[in-house]
Amino acid sequence: MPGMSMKLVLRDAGIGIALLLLIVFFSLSTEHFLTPNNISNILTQITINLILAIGMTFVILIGGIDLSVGSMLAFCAVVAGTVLTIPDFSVFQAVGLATLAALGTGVACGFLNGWISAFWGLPSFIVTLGMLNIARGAALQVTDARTIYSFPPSFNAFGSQMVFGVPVVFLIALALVAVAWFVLSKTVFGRLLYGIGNNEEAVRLAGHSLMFYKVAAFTIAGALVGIAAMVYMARLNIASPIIGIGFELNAIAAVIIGGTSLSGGRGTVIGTLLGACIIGVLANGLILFGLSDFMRQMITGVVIILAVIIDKYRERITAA
Amino acid sequence: MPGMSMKLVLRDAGIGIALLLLIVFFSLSTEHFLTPNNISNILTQITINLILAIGMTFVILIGGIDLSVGSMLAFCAVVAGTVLTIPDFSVFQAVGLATLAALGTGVACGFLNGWISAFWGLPSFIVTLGMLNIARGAALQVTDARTIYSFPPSFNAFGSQMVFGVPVVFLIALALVAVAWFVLSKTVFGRLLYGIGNNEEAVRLAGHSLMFYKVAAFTIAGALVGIAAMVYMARLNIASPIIGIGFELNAIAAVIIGGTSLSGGRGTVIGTLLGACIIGVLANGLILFGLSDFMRQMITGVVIILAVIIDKYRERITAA
Amino acid sequence: MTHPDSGALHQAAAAEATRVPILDLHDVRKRFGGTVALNGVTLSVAPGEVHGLIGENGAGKSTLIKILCGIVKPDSGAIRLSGEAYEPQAPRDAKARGLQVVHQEFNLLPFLSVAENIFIEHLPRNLFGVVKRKDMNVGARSALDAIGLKDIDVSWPVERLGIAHRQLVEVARALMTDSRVLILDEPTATLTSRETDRLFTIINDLRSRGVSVIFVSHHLDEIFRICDRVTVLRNGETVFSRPIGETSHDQLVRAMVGQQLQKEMASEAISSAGKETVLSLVNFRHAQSPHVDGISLDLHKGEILGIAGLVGSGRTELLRAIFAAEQPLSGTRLRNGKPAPFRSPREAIQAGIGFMTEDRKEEGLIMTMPIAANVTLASLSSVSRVGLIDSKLENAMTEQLGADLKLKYGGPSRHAATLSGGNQQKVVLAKWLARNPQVLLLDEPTRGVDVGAKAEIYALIRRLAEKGLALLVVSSELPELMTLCDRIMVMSQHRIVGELARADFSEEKILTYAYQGERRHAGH
Amino acid sequence: DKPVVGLVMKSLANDFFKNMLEGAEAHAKKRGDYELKAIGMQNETDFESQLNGVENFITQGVDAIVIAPADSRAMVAPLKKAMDAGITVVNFDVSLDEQAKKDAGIDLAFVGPDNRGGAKMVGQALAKALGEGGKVVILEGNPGADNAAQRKLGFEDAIAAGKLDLLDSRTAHWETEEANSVFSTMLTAHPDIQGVMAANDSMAIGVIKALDAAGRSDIKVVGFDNVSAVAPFLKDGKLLATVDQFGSQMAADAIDKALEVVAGGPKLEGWITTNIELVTKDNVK
Ligand SMILES: Nc1ncnc2c1ncn2[C@@H]1O[C@H](COP(=O)(O)OP(=O)(O)OP(=O)(O)O)[C@@H](O)[C@H]1O
Ligand SMILES: Nc1ncnc2c1ncn2[C@@H]1O[C@H](COP(=O)(O)OP(=O)(O)OP(=O)(O)O)[C@@H](O)[C@H]1O
Ligand SMILES: [Mg+2]
Ligand SMILES: [Mg+2]
Repeated sequence: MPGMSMKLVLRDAGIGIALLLLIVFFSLSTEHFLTPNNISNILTQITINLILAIGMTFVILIGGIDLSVGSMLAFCAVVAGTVLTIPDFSVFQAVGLATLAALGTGVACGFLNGWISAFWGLPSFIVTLGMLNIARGAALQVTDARTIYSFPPSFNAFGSQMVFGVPVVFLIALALVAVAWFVLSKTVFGRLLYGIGNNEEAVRLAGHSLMFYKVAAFTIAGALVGIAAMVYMARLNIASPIIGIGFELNAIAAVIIGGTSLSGGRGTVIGTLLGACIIGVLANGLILFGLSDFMRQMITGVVIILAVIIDKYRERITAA
Repeated sequence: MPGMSMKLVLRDAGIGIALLLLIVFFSLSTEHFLTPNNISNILTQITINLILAIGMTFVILIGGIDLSVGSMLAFCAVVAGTVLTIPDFSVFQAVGLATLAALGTGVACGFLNGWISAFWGLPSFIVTLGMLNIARGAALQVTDARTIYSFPPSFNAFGSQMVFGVPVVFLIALALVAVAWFVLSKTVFGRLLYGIGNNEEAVRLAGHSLMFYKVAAFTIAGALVGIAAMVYMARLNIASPIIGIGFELNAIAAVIIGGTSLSGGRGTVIGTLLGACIIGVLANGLILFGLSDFMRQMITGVVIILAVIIDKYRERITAA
Repeated sequence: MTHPDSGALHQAAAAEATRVPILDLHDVRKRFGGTVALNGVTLSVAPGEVHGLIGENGAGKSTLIKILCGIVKPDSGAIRLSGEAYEPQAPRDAKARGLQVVHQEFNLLPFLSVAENIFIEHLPRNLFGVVKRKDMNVGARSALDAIGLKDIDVSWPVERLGIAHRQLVEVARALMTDSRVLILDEPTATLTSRETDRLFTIINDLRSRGVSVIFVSHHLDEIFRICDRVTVLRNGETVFSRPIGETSHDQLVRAMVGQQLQKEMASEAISSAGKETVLSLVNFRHAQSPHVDGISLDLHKGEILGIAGLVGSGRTELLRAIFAAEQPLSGTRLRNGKPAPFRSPREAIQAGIGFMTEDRKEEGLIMTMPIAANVTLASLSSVSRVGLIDSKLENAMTEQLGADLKLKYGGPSRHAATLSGGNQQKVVLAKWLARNPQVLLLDEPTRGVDVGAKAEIYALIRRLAEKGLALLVVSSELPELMTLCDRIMVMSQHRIVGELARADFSEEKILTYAYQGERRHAGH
Repeated sequence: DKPVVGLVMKSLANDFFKNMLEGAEAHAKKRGDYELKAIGMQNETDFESQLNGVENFITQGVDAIVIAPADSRAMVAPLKKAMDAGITVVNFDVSLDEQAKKDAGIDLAFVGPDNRGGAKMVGQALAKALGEGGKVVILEGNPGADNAAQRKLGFEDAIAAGKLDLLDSRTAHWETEEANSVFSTMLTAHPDIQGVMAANDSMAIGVIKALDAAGRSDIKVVGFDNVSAVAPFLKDGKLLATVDQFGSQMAADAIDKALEVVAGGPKLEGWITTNIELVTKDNVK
């Protein structure tokens, strides 16, 4: 029985072991890695990818994929940025309306992604690839390729706020993880998302509307992009139409390193959190370790693969 | 009976209808689209993506994906470029050895992709994402981020050679399509690749080695990257470590627009050819059409989605 | 339809059995986590022997077979093949040593052609590795003809086939390669008697060529018809292994369940069918139907209406159309006398209809999710409050239905994939019972369910009918329909060709109707 | 009818080239005696689409091609093809590689700024503020990009001239967010950084935000490009200096030169340098 529970812990830990190994390695090999300052740096750096990856988890769980999150981030940001710089509002009004604008834009794009792929039965890969281009083009068009800047100082201050050395934006992301975990594991809605990822036909024949759940998953991903856009703006105080290029790959990587199956139906948002941490720790640690840019890129590739190998190895051991 | 055969034609034509619509539209709306010169331009422009997409078809058919082709292209190119600029060789020797070097590099990377994912049972998404970083880092490292150039003039001339107005490099790609079509649809090897994409477990239970076929698919994709790298070098007369960024998405898009299922087991390389043509015609036609860059990007997104919708619509009609 | 007489062969087999057994298992054990699947199986198969392997759902038959073909490794025990030690590491090893298997769950390649599926192990090739398509198609054609599957084209993708046809394609595939031992895991579960007869002809032929066959079935009459010897597993143990002539039906049942079975099935049922029509179809034409006039029928409250027919006669299509899993072409569907133009299964379910599909793997179960999640899939609103799942309630419901259906399982949180085939089937049934429907459509409801559990399920269905549930039952097992139903309709070529009241039930009459449509069709 | 000028730029999704395009469009409207066709590329390293653009222009038979090459070597061959087709070609913004031009047997003038000189200029402004021995880091542009390489060389020139101490040099691929992350980490590793040289202003903004977050106001930052978003930072001293290349003027100048040749003027030769200017608190608009 103790062996049994040990196994269960190992199974849950999963990719956590790889993360732990990385942390131990960097703590021993670099001077500054485990300083409070650096930890809060890492947490800040993880935040945006983590928020995007939470939404991506919903989409991947139903067997879809969303390539458009990077472009949508830019689109949400420039729309919200435009609202935020309207001079007549008070800070409070401006930030409120900008948040609504970011969420609304994200929700609208996500809804379109979901609706088009569900209604026409198209692979979401292609639909969101289309949206990748559409949202980027739209972001460039509405701003005429210009960066929007000079947001209210208090908004910017919020972006670098700390609570006990933990960035507030990271706490927001963590809260979103908790909500997503709850929704996915405790609610009917979440149960059916898993079900669809596993066996769409069985769920349909049990009387559930696939359309609704598919559209919902993409819409949630869109809403999270909106939140990520606000965090981006608060942190960097700009909104540019060319931000977020390639962010989709990072978000997908976090989800998959975290153990969610790309074909859907299996995985947890806690895994996604760990996956995002691995990516963040790696990026930070390798710079502290002092590797050259090119070596760093190579090692990043190697470690990503090693992390999932460790996860697999753990699985083999616990299965035996 | 005539209705029946009509249906079959429609089914086979598939995405071809979307391509035809695009061609008709651009012919009517722009002046230069249907000129011999522009057609040979389009064919040249399609070539590299097409060659990469052929390899990608093999990988996607077995239910995998290869995100590393863009980075591998750069890596193959700089390795081959280094060989090509060794001064002591004759042109003939240099080009021969460079081709071997490009193929060898591609095959080695592709083999690694396949072997790691098959041996450890890892999702190829993650393994090739790792390789994306490794190959790019390696390309930058071996060249120290410098562009390699001044290849033999006759090699470069080959890159823009025409036969009856058709670029030779496109003919090479077309020959590769023919070979791939033959292999996939006529040989035991090809049928088993389809089989693995359909139901891996069933193929394993039928006594076949999954390992061999999976590794082979990725290795073929790698070899095609090597060929694409040579074409790239012949066309642009340089080999740079930063080429090919984002090429993987284009190659995957060509495959999927061409009707191959992202979950494997279904699709043809002829579809891939048509998918690559759609992407190429669209890029060329929209420029001729004179749209602003941002509008062009948005329209590209819309048309990609429309193309697959047309394909789906055709499927619904023929199914009825 | 003469059953092949195997008396002479029995003697030959008996003579051979004294020689070295071709396959010999000694005290094989296997556990999955906490579940003991095999707890000491000992089994010996002689050359040219047809060896029946029977046991309750979850007794360990499929696990034993997986061990034999190298998918699962045993924890302990010795296996000898032709006297030599045999430890297959992969399916390939088993094939190399001459073992062929038809698994209980399908292993086909849906988008490849029937011919390619049949030849998947050894696609005929020339020197350059090119598939000899003509040879392959001709070979596949004759393989299908041999098992009597004449009406399908070998170039069709398998996804177009119904479940029975798929089963036959699997059998045809296993027969492609010469083997020393052929293992068939419930091949007849989806077949009608016509196909079963053909399969038995083939088995007899193999036996006469010295091939050993291990045959798993829950139909004891089949065991008596075809087997030379029978082995009974109970809870993963061999409890009984005897020549067929030295045992009896009752003895086998006792050995399987460990007690005397009540004669539930034979008991004369009293119809509880009322007058009220709960579901009726008027000129209802399902998607594949070639007939403009479609199908008309009435289903009454508390009635159990059976639909018999040959494989491919369109029964599954009809049920799917009623349930709106696929849109019908034309015609009217009435629920309690009112038009019910459902657009999706959702609306059908809301109107009190349930539908248990024939293909549990593809349409019924979510294999990698917990059993409880599968049981409550169609009734999530009753185990949740404001969208939150009450897992206590959910587990209670699962345990309740599990007990009702005698489900053998590790616990509600185990994955459905860990269940034996028959127990999976029970989970699908439980999913619909959990909803308390007023009309239940059942497609092959006891596919792969053992005799004991079958009796339980029959009793349960009867009880439900008494409470007013109306059932439309499609089954390829005529005895099942005859035990269960108040009325049987016979389908052939997508139309209803005959109807029998309970008093007129007989296999002969049903089959006459079923074949009649076929002949008429052939005459065109 | 009017001569047609094909303008080939880099990514238009970028303030710098966007300004350049607008400058050119305004210029075309003002002069009114030529037709402007402009194309950009998808991203910085998308050499293909520039190549395709040049090929499309040759197909369309434009009179002149004015190009800011994505790669100083890759564009030589297609431009030779254009010249062989009788099209006037003017190279601006990034100079084509001398050796590559020689190998291809073409002679092409360059109209444009001195990236290396500009970087040295802004680097020296930083050196002056820090004094000898000041500890600095560089944030590089895309590895492999010609202007990134030039600017890095310019920074290194300034470091050598001002006897600064270079602690680390890393790429952030021209991007704000990446610069923010990379620089925060560099700051952890080297808390004693005194100055930062960013190869463009987008990265400088990321650096400034990282400094804000770390509460460090003692570190001086210089950038490059003078995008409008840095004006406030120049004013409040968070950005010490940047370099203006007058991009909006650059394309217009190059087009003028091209039209002169098309109209039968003499062939262009050598390096026709365009203005660059150091922008600081004192002269920011
Ligand atoms: N992968 C697995 N993990 C856990 N338990 C398993 C697994 N496979 C089988 N079992 C368990 O082993 C036991 C034997 O199952 P098996 O499939 O061999 O039964 P069976 O005799 O074929 O039954 P049926 O007649 O229903 O097909 C069952 O209790 C089943 O739940
Ligand atoms: N998509 C399809 N395309 C072509 N034919 C089909 C398709 N689906 C089903 N059929 C054919 O329609 C016929 C009726 O199938 P159906 O599954 O309803 O039969 P059934 O009586 O339930 O028999 P089974 O025992 O196979 O389930 C079969 O011959 C089947 O092959
Ligand atoms: Mg079984
Ligand atoms: Mg059926």
